[in-house]
Amino acid sequence: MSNKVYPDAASALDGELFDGMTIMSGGFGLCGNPENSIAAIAQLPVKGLTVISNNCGADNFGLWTLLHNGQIAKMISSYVGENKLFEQLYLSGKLQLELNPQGTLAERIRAGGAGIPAFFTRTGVGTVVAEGKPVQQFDGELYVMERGLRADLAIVKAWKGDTSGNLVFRKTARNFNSVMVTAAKLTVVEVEQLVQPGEIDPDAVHTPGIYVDRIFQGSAYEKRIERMTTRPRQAAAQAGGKSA
Amino acid sequence: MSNKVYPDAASALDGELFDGMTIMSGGFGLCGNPENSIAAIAQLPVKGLTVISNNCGADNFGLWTLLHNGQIAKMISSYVGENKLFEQLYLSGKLQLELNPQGTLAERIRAGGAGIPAFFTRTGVGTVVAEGKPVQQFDGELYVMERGLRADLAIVKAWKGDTSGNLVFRKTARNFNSVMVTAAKLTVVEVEQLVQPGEIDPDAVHTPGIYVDRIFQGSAYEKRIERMTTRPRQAAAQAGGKSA
Amino acid sequence: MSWTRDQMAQRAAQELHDGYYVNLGIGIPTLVANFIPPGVDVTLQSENGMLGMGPFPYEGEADPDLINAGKQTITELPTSSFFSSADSFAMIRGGHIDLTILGAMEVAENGDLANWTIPGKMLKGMGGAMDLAANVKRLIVLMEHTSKDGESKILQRCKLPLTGTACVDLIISDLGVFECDKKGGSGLKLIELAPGVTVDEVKAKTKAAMTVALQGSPGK
Amino acid sequence: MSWTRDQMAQRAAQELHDGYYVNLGIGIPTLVANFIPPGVDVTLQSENGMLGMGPFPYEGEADPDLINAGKQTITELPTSSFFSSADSFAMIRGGHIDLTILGAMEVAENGDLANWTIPGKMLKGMGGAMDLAANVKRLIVLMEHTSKDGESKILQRCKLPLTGTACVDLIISDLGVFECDKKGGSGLKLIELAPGVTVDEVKAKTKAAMTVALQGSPGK
Repeated sequence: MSNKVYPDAASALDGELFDGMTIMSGGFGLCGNPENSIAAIAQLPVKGLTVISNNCGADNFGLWTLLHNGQIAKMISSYVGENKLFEQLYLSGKLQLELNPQGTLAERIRAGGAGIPAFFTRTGVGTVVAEGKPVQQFDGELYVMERGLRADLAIVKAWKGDTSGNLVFRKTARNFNSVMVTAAKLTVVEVEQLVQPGEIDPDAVHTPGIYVDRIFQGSAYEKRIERMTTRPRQAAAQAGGKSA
Repeated sequence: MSNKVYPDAASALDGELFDGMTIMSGGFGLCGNPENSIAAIAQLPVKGLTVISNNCGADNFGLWTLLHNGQIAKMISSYVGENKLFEQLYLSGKLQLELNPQGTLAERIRAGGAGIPAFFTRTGVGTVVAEGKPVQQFDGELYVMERGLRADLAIVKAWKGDTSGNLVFRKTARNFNSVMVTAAKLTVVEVEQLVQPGEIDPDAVHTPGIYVDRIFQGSAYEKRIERMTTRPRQAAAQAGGKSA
Repeated sequence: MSWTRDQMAQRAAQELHDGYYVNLGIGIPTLVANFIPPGVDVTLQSENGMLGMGPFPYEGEADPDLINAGKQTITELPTSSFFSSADSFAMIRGGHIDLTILGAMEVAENGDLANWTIPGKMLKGMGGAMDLAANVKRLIVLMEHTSKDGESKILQRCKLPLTGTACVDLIISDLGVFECDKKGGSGLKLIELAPGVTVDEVKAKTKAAMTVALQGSPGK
Repeated sequence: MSWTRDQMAQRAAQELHDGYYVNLGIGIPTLVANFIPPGVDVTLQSENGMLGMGPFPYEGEADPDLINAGKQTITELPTSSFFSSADSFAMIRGGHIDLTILGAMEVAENGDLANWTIPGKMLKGMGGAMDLAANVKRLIVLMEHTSKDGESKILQRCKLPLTGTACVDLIISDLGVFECDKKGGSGLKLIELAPGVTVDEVKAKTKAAMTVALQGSPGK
């Protein structure tokens, strides 16, 4: 009987990291981050990493710690604002950056996991994003060709997972996690609740177990909120019910 | 307040059909077929249809009825076996057929709904499927370019849907339904249970309401089984627990 | 006089129609949600993977797993659904969103938009803006007419790196409302003035070709 | 003597390894599920949108919403999951399936496979066979060695329209087991004989270049 379950991030990642490797890291901002796996990588001597992640953490949190350690050589992201360290390293030439439109980044990863080496999109035509890439006309409109993306390792955070690797994500913490889990040679998933097979409705599974190589129940989740935005209780009766 | 809810198939399709149009029809074999919508189309004088569906029904059932009525001019499918009428019409030149590998068909529809006019796949390289299509090398391997597919109308069957169009499918009846619902100018969905917003967990929604233009609660589902295959109860204790 | 930020958002909200699926950018566009007209049912998409965004949570009820694309805590509604980033942008790229309202640094009379970078000065990234610009059915820019230095943000051609080409349908600034000619050639059309603003003032503050075709009464 | 269909399926089941994700084609390959060795945990994929296929249902418990790719009624397991056809073939195309076992009309010594059409005679369609042939990590063909007319189904080159090129790793027929040289050039390698079958008999019934490299004891 094959076993995917590991006790923690350190054991799940043991022996699988190497200098210069490419790592996909799930999350949008600090939402749905694989906090345990990032912390474990920060403890290891691995460096020269190419990290594919929509953002690069925030001051003192998430992937920022790997940046701070000097472990990251290159980021492939869509948005790296609100991160002074990133800007510093980039402007001083110590960090490479490949910016992708967010939807193109998501689709490139989806393509990488789905056996599609390239696809066409309208996004970025006529901008710097399309420079050096084939541009082709379909039905009278111009599209740019984008390539599928894969990684050596994906670190992913789900809400619930069973021991066979079936995953369920929670609210907007799904984001890039359920895409990246399909596109790496090795997939290490951390969950808040590790459950037995049968505890997840087969119709409600977001990620089938086939995509999960290793799974562990994470601990001490901080889940930091970047922009706490609330409304006062007395506003309940106002028309602002649509505001977001 | 916009309203997507219709009383039945006839009203949901009223005025939307025209000769020569392209219709996507969900289902795999007779599983997850939009039975009510097909029956309603069979009652209307529309003809010259191009139908995109993995199969074309089975004797006396499903899309077979439209074929029998002479309403279909062309099928885009992956498998049309077990359908004598289809073979007859095709061999006598009364029906056009474009066969696609099943995964290519599914991905073409997904691409059509996702704004991707073309993508590359290994599937079909070196076969008749690749004839006349661009073949390109990526990382040393050959891939064929396939185009996205869209339709004028998609008829789709879900298990449960709320009045805002959020859908949940049941078991293997999901198949092409949740793909086709994204790729047509007009989407008409029939459900077994029409419920109020709030009755479907937002994390368990398979198809967000944005893809659904019209929805109705279907009736009199036959759900015919093509190949009833069972095991006798006394076999319960045998090793055949893995058989499928 | 010109419009305040709230008045600009209120004017933009008049472009919402019943049944619309809408993506609002960060900044002034976010305010539009406060002015959705009564009886108009609008569903807000957030490109990090949510349809049917609710209001901000009550104090003490924020959920770190529930944020919008601006990383603000939000809430869900009975009609909400969640999905992955790939599915979210399949929705956007596939043309399923009816309207997006975005901020801008520069807009050109041909509908070109620049709103993501200032070379050598600002390093952030385009996020989802290029996807929205290239693929949403209708794009409205909501922005101050001039920069902090008083320079026109509406130009004959953008100088900054583009977010998208020929993608802006309508510009709502603090001075008025302008249609873009995405097919090119005929320039901007001024269709509405903020109260107290004159055509001459707009012309003086706009570095683009413009025709005047004011519709009905001036803006409220 | 040669192998019966069940014996062929049993031999094929020896190619399953613990933890494998496997897609079984219709016909003889379906029988392989009956012979999964004890202690070997194999998850069956069905390309119509299911991972973790269970056994056939008990009489009276069939569910029309729960079928396999051969349209047979099946059941689910505690580890099962359901997904769309697009997601199912993303899984297949992405190379996530470890092994597929398919039937065939013809296989060539270079690993080419033909199993979907006989021009002018049989109109069915390729279904998911081309996707499986082009993208699964390892492909085993499980078929009778000769046609009903006694013609070899193993050929130097396929005559029928192909399902996939250079895709077959191993052939298990009623006569024995053969490795294909997908890189081309060296032909088939006979590695195992069914009991009572001789190398000469195999050679007489096979229209392809073949080397003999029998491994260990003959097949049980």
